[in-house]
Amino acid sequence: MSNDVWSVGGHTFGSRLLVGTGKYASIDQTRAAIAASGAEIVTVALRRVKLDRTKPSVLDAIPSGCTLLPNTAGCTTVDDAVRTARLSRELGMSELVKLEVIGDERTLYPDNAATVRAAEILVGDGFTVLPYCTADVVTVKRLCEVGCAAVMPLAAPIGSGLGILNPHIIKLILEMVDVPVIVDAGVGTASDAAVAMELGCDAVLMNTGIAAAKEPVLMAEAMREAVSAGRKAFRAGRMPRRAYATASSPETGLIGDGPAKLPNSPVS
Amino acid sequence: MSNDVWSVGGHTFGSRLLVGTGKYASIDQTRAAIAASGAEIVTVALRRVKLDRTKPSVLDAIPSGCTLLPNTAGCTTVDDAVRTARLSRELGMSELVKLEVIGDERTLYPDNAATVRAAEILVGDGFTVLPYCTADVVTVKRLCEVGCAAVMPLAAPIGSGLGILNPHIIKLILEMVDVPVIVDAGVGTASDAAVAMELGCDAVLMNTGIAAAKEPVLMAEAMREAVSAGRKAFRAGRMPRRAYATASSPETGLIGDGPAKLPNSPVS
Amino acid sequence: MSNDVWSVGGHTFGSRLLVGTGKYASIDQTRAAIAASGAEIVTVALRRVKLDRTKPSVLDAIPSGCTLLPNTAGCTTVDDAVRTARLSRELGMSELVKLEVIGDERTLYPDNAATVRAAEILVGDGFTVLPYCTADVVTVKRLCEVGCAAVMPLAAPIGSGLGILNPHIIKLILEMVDVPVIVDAGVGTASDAAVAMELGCDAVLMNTGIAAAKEPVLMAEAMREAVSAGRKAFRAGRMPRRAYATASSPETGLIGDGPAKLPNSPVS
Amino acid sequence: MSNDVWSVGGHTFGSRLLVGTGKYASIDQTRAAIAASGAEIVTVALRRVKLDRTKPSVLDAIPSGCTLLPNTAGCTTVDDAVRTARLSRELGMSELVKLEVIGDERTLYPDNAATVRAAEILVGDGFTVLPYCTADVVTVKRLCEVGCAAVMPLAAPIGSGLGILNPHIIKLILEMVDVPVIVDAGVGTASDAAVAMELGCDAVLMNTGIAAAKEPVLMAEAMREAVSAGRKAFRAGRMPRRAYATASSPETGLIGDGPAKLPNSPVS
Amino acid sequence: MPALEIIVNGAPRTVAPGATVADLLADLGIARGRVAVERNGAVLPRAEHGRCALVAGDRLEVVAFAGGG
Amino acid sequence: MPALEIIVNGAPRTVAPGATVADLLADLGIARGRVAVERNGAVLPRAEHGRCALVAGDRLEVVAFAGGG
Amino acid sequence: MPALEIIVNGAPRTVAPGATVADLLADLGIARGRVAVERNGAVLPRAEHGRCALVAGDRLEVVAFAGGG
Amino acid sequence: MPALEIIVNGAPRTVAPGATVADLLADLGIARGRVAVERNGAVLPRAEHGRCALVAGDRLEVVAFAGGG
Repeated sequence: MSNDVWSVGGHTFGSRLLVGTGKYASIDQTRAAIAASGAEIVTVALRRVKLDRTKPSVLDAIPSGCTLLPNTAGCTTVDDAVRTARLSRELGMSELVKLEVIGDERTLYPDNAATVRAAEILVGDGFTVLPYCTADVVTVKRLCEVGCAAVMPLAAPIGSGLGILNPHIIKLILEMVDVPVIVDAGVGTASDAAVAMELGCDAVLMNTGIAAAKEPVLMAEAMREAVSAGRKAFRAGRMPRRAYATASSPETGLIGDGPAKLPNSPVS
Repeated sequence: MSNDVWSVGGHTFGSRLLVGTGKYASIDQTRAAIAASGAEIVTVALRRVKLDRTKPSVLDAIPSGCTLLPNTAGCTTVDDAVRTARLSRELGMSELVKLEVIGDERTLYPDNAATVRAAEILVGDGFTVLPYCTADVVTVKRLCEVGCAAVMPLAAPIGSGLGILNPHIIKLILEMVDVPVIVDAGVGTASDAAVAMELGCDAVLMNTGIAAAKEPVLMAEAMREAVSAGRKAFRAGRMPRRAYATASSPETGLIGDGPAKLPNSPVS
Repeated sequence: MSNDVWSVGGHTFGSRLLVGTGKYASIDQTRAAIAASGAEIVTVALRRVKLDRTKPSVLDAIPSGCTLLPNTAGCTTVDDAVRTARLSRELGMSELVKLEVIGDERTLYPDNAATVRAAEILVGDGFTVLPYCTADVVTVKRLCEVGCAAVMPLAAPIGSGLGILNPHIIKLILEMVDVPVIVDAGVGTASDAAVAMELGCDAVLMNTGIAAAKEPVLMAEAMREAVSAGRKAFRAGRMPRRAYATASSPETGLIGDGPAKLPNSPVS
Repeated sequence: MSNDVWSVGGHTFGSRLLVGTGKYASIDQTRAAIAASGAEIVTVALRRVKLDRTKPSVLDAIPSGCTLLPNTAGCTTVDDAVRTARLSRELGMSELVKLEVIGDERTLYPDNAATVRAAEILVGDGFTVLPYCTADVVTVKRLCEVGCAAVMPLAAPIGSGLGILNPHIIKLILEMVDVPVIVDAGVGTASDAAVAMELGCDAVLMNTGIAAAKEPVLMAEAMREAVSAGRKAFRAGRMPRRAYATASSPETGLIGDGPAKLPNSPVS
Repeated sequence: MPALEIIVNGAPRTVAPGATVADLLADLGIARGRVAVERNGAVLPRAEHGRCALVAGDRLEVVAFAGGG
Repeated sequence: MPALEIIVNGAPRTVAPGATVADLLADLGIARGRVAVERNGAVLPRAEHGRCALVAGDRLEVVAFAGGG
Repeated sequence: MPALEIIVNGAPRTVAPGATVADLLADLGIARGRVAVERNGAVLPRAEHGRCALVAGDRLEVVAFAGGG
Repeated sequence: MPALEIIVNGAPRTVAPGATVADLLADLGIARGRVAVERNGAVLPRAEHGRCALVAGDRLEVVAFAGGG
């Protein structure tokens, strides 16, 4: 079990939970939640520095061993996303980028077509691109064709907590691509994360599901365990579903007057 | 967190996963799976000894610290269930019993009315009764009235692995009773267990979900983590579900020519 | 198609929608909704006459061809239910009774055990008993054993509109009994009624789903069509579910330069 | 009610069920199923004539009042789709086209980006374009921007019969666009169609759901009723969902010794 | 002869000696066609309403159909 | 004058010099009412079938409606 | 004195006159630590196995724990 | 020589003639370790901050990491 690792862009990870750093009440809470999550990849955003005052950097909240995954969140054009990615690389000294090109404000749905174009540019530019996209088989194919290192289909709208709204399409995507599939967005509670992993996803990325819980640090721990549990359940191979009950043991040997008439213990 | 314990019949437990001992390939596998599950309560059945040969006892598979929970599985009458419980007490030196009175062979659904009568007799007899029942609010009320120490509604037919078929009714039961609610039967994979705990159940009992996985020991570990994850998620208080996306950070500070036009990083 | 009828207690019906008469804004609305529903069986309750004033009777709302199905709604004991049924028979000149023995106030869940006892008495008394019960296979078996003419498992709590919360158990019941299975309670909208019929139920009984709609008469019409649609879909035998898409026509004959390279029209 | 019509591209329709003509056993069955469906819009494909023999045309199966909706099924490039649409217009004497540009063979998922480009060309060419697309809010926005007369998001893969896999996203789309939303592909049985209409869709298009039923003509009738039922339920405004039961009538007036102790008839 | 005390639908009521159930219903202004009567726990068939004389302490239920589901 | 080589629905075919599209369709036994013709990538309106003389190398698509969804 | 006929776990068995439950278990090769015994429908506590003499017609259940859920 | 007008993070700003990007950051009190700079649409590598003299009309973006998901 100790060697159930996964890789993206030449990096290898033991944890299959990626976490964001937005929406926390404080840097301290961010730090505690990341630590509790056990995440080895942590997303950050890029924004203009406030020119007038200094405040603690989000980087202070991230354990030293973690891999930074800068995003292009908020970008709505190919150009903005590419420029943002390049600035992030300059800042983070790493070629990893979570590519987001948003196409709709209310749902924060990606503009898949623009995302494919931006991905192509960034891959050409040497980036390891992890694109946020809808769970659309054709978009996912295109993203792979242009050289993305993983695909990150959304499970539900960003920050909605609605869970895996369409598990079937996630399964179709898993059967179709060779790169890691990371469910990104929509996970609201631990069982959602477990479901994603049981489908066979390589990892799960979340932020609001942890940060907007009443107790984020405890939820981070829950998510860590849920991702691990779901992964192990996937590897262990779940029992087949059956329409009827099935008793467990030989159906003899119960107490009773004549020939044993009761089955042995049916199991729960 | 270390003190998130629960109690039944005067016993206190840290683990919220109860496991059965049926359907394993061997005593060694049983032992390894129980150990991996971290369970502190382990169910066993009672049956006539084979008079002709000795074989290893299921007890050899159960870690010494565990609490035995004998069941009356396979019994179909009040009388058989009561006699079986009494024999189990004689064997196990404990007053705990998982009461099952089966009313239908194909679904292994309990006979709720007979279960209530048997429970009443056994409570009068000094037993700590944990009855298997359907998720029926009236039956659950009756079981509490006659003094059961917990209620164990089924999530789906025994051995079916169909998961929590009706979460709503489990919630109604949780709001209604003061004793622990233990989901018994139907859990097929890790996320099912997490869902049960997120609903607010006190514990989950399973057997086939572990024993009939392709790799039972790995699944036992998955279940241990899933129960813990679901419990922590319940305690942490999940984020509210939202129909639309919600960006995370102040919607200013993005790169761009004029007034910042892009929101900061919406979180996943 | 014209002869897709069903029978209960020696009566034969073409409509598979049974409707209640409670909760309407007026007798006129009740009348219009019943007419629009096409129902041939209409439930009524029994209560003490107000001694001080006369008001229009619910009977004025019921088309003359309809069969009255008095209920014992609100009764919480075997005795009350039996007395109510007998008074209803005296009033209605019919042996039909919808038996309800309520066991929990908040959920209006039936007391299944008391329902079985009351059913036994009423059957012995010559009634045609249609009992409201939970979707519990053992209770349903007992109700059949004591001679009920149909069983009426709830789909969700009375007046909740939550739909068919556990279709699997309804299917198990259908496979198990010979009398008509009528889903009673919980239907909130047209598709819920269609789902019940597609499972193979013989009929659906509803009241709040129609009466609490914004436009009850239009909803009554919707329910009539939905029950009919669901029944026809059940009889027609739905297509098998498939994980992948399937094109419809021969995969040749598309325009293009060389050998036809496109499939003919895949169908939606 | 008689005036609950809808319009697309200047045509007005009473029926909200659109049907395909593929996969039937015979022209006679096609004709009977279309008639039973009550559809006023019927899709057809375009393919090369067989040069060696004459066979009955699919057009013989289509009632004279129906509007033909030629599709570009099977096309995988913008160019093929545009050429196919133009040939269809020449054949059908109508500007309507169901635009499909397929991007993946196994799932028959559309290439949304290519679909947008083809739609733009065809709209410029005077077509009334009804594009098949994924349920992706951004694609749908683009299709509206280039002038499509409706959008036709898939509910599940073509020919899969899996039903409305993600109702939430259909609702988001409905809130977002002004043109008709027609669910296309995935409907497997009557309740699926009703669900689509209850969400607020303007119409439903299906083919395999009818043609691959055991009795297609009966299923066509079921679908006609289900679409109508779902539409009426949407217009009627369904009752609110409630977690608990709600009794219907004044809670007084039951028989009993003292003050009336039982509620009047709770309704189902 | 004193008036009789009886219970009708859970409330005390006084009727004249010798009054029948039919008399009571008439008194109450109730059309007999649409009510049923239970006397001391047993249904009193309509045909006997005119014959059945009330007795002190009788417990009557007079019921009709109402809207319900 | 030699016969012309053209492509019809992806397959090579020979037609007489001077033959029109209408001639070809007649040759093929195809009722013109229910087919549409594309010539070298552009729709050839029905009205022109009789006027349009085929040229060597022409690529024709002759199509009709078929069952589809 | 003749042997006694008893029923053990649903099957007939013969034991010597005067034999106790403990004797029977020893005969059957069963370690007493892990079985419980019911005699004629009532549990026979372990402490009494050595004292309880079997009687013709006794119905015994000799049970142990087994795997179950 | 007059001061230069430039745009920093979308807002106009004046810097002294000859000032470099490093000078500007120092002026703004920004630790160079945690920011990146884009000049006229292209990233300006950190190594060049001290060498790159600002020119009138320059558009700079000075950015840092922030919490995000």
